[in-house]
Amino acid sequence: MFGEKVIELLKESERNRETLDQYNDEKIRQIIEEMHVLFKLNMNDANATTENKSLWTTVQVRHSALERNKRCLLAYLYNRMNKIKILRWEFGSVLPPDIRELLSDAEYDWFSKYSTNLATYMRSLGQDIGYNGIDLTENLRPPKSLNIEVLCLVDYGKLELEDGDVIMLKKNSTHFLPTSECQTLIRQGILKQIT
Amino acid sequence: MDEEQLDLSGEEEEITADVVLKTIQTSWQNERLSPEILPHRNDMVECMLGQIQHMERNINKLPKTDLRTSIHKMELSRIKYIICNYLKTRLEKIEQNCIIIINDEKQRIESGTNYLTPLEYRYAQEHLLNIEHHLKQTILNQVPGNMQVFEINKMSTVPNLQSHVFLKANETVHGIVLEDHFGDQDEEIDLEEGSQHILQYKFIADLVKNGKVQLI
Amino acid sequence: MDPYEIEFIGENRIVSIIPNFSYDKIYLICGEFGPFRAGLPMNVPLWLAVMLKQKQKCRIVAPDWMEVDNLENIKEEEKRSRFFTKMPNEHYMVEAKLILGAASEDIPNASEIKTIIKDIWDIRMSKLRTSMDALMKSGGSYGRLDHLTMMEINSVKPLLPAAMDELLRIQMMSKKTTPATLNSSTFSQSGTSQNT
Amino acid sequence: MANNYLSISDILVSNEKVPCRFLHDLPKLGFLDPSCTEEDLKAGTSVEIPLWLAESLSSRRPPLVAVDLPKVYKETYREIFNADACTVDLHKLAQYFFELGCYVAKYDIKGEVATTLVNTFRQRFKMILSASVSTDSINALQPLSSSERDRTASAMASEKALSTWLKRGDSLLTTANMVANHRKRKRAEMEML
Repeated sequence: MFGEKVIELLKESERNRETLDQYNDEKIRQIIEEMHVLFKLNMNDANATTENKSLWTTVQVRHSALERNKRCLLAYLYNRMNKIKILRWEFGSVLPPDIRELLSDAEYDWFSKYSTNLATYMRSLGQDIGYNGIDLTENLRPPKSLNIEVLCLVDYGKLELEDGDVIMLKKNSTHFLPTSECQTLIRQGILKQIT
Repeated sequence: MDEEQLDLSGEEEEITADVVLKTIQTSWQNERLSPEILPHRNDMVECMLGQIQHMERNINKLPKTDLRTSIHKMELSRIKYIICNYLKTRLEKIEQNCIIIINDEKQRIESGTNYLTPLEYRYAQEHLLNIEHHLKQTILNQVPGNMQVFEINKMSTVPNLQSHVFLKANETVHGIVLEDHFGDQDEEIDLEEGSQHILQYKFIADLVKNGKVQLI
Repeated sequence: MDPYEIEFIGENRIVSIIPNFSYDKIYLICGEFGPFRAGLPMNVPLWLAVMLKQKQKCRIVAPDWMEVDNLENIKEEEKRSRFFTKMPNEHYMVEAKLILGAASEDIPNASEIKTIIKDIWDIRMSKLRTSMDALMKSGGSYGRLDHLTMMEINSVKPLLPAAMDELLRIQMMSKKTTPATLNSSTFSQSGTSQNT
Repeated sequence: MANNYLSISDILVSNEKVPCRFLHDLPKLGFLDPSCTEEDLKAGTSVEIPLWLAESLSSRRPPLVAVDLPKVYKETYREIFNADACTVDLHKLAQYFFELGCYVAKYDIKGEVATTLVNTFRQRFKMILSASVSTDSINALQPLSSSERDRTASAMASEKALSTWLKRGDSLLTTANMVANHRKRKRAEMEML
């Protein structure tokens, strides 16, 4: 009632700073329900303060608790939003199903909106001078060499290279590829750099 | 391929490609190391993008196995890294502090001293709308009546201008005042050309913007 | 920043190579280099030197400072001095690591040089830790760090600046006399009766 | 550490309990005092309540509670800290020592808490320095407070990045963090089944 539940929620997400947990729909619902209970109690007591003046302080205490709950819920959500943003940079605009499952529907909506805004921005970069955009999710590391040797970790299928060559990415096959064309696959864990 | 003389947005002053590159490099380094977003250098970025495009066209004319092809490609990938990282760093700051950045930017636009590019500004506004929409949808519209307000002042995070940064003086600057918050005694120091220091960003924020110091 | 990013910045330094091929000048965005004449020394950026070396197109010429006696002197000086001494250049470690990594056969006494440079680095790193502690004890709000190279400065991030930030925050918050509001707003009766 | 409305760590700090004395009756809120069997909380009762509540109630005009210092900030402990701050196990004693201290220092009119905080922080900095390069990191980390541990962890990370750089030739491109962590977690979950 006084913010204990919501703290459990936050401690949970503080423990797993590096990953995203399943959205805790049930707990959020309970916390919001408790806020409504507190609010109703306050409405009743606020109306009764004319008879019992000291109820006024009780109303103030509950109000602080309501504010606190609100702050905690927003912090929980905002923290997840920041993690979901990272998903866009690391997985791209299409999330693997097991990651998608961790998001609530509203969060998936946030992901899509974030993704669209980012895509619009990147597509417009350099448009004045005849570019059709720059993908900022590439070139994440200082370049060291133009080509690298990679090991394929999964059966991925065909990959068409810029020069028109098509190669087959099969599990455990190794390839010598242009760095610029395989960095996204490496980030997604499909290829691994060996050298 | 001839050395390019680049003409910047029709101004009289001509500027060579290597100077543009150095400027971008410096802006990138400062942007990475400063707590606040710095005035954009879109002129330089666009100029360099044009240069890259021009160079890529020329590379395509060279035989694939030509040694020069790989040298040029390597240089281009180095420059692309800087540009991408520079723009990405700015986006991160914009997202992080979008409320305060939008507020400050509104005033700066009026006085014609904007820090963001029009694209960045649009991105920031859209980002804030998205945040507000999601928080309302999930929490604020569900909580009891007087708790529903999106309190923009509370939500706003500000860059910590008091954070400590490392710098190198590009030229001598006298009389930097290290203000003392506790009423004891302000201290005054000189930054001699080439000297290096660690101090609060806010004391030298202007010097970063006018190029008298470089963050390291 | 990541050490590889500092390395990336250091790779712009100009070094000398002796190509084993001949070619006209090359016009890069960062400047023009060449002409390449087989057997004749010329200057190029470090990243290009390493790249050509990996393709076996050149020898890298040892920079002036990369020489045993000179480095021994630097090492002694560094040991003797309480302060940081001036290094041959602001990216000495990047230059050493890349050149000795890619072209150790081109550098006379490479393994000895490697050891001395590592010694100098270690002396400086331990001095750096001592100075950080001294800086925090003496006030922790300002420090002068002449002659530290970018890689060395980077190695104390985020620890040193973060500790200085936190110290300042503690000083400011704990000296506040008026109670902090802790993000609470004041309840007003009119507030409750809205939206009901 | 950002001290803002949406900061989870600041929320956890303000969840720490502080001793308070209620200055007014609080009808229906007897449950705030675990030892109270009545429905109402009487003026004069001393209870430990979370900092966020204490701050909010003491900042009202007139204040509803009088906040007292938690015991680690009182004179007995201050003497220990001032003698040698490095011998104290803050993890056991007060894991949010500095952060909580910043909030409660204002309830100490003489300003001695502030001085202790600053001195303790300065003295203990060398513990972080040595923990970040220690070969026995578990023992070196043990006595550190929560934020000291965070700071040590990031110092260790840059130490590690630097030594990898010194040893390795090229930087390898790697799987993105979130991708790798999720995959690790999935593997751990599979193994548990």
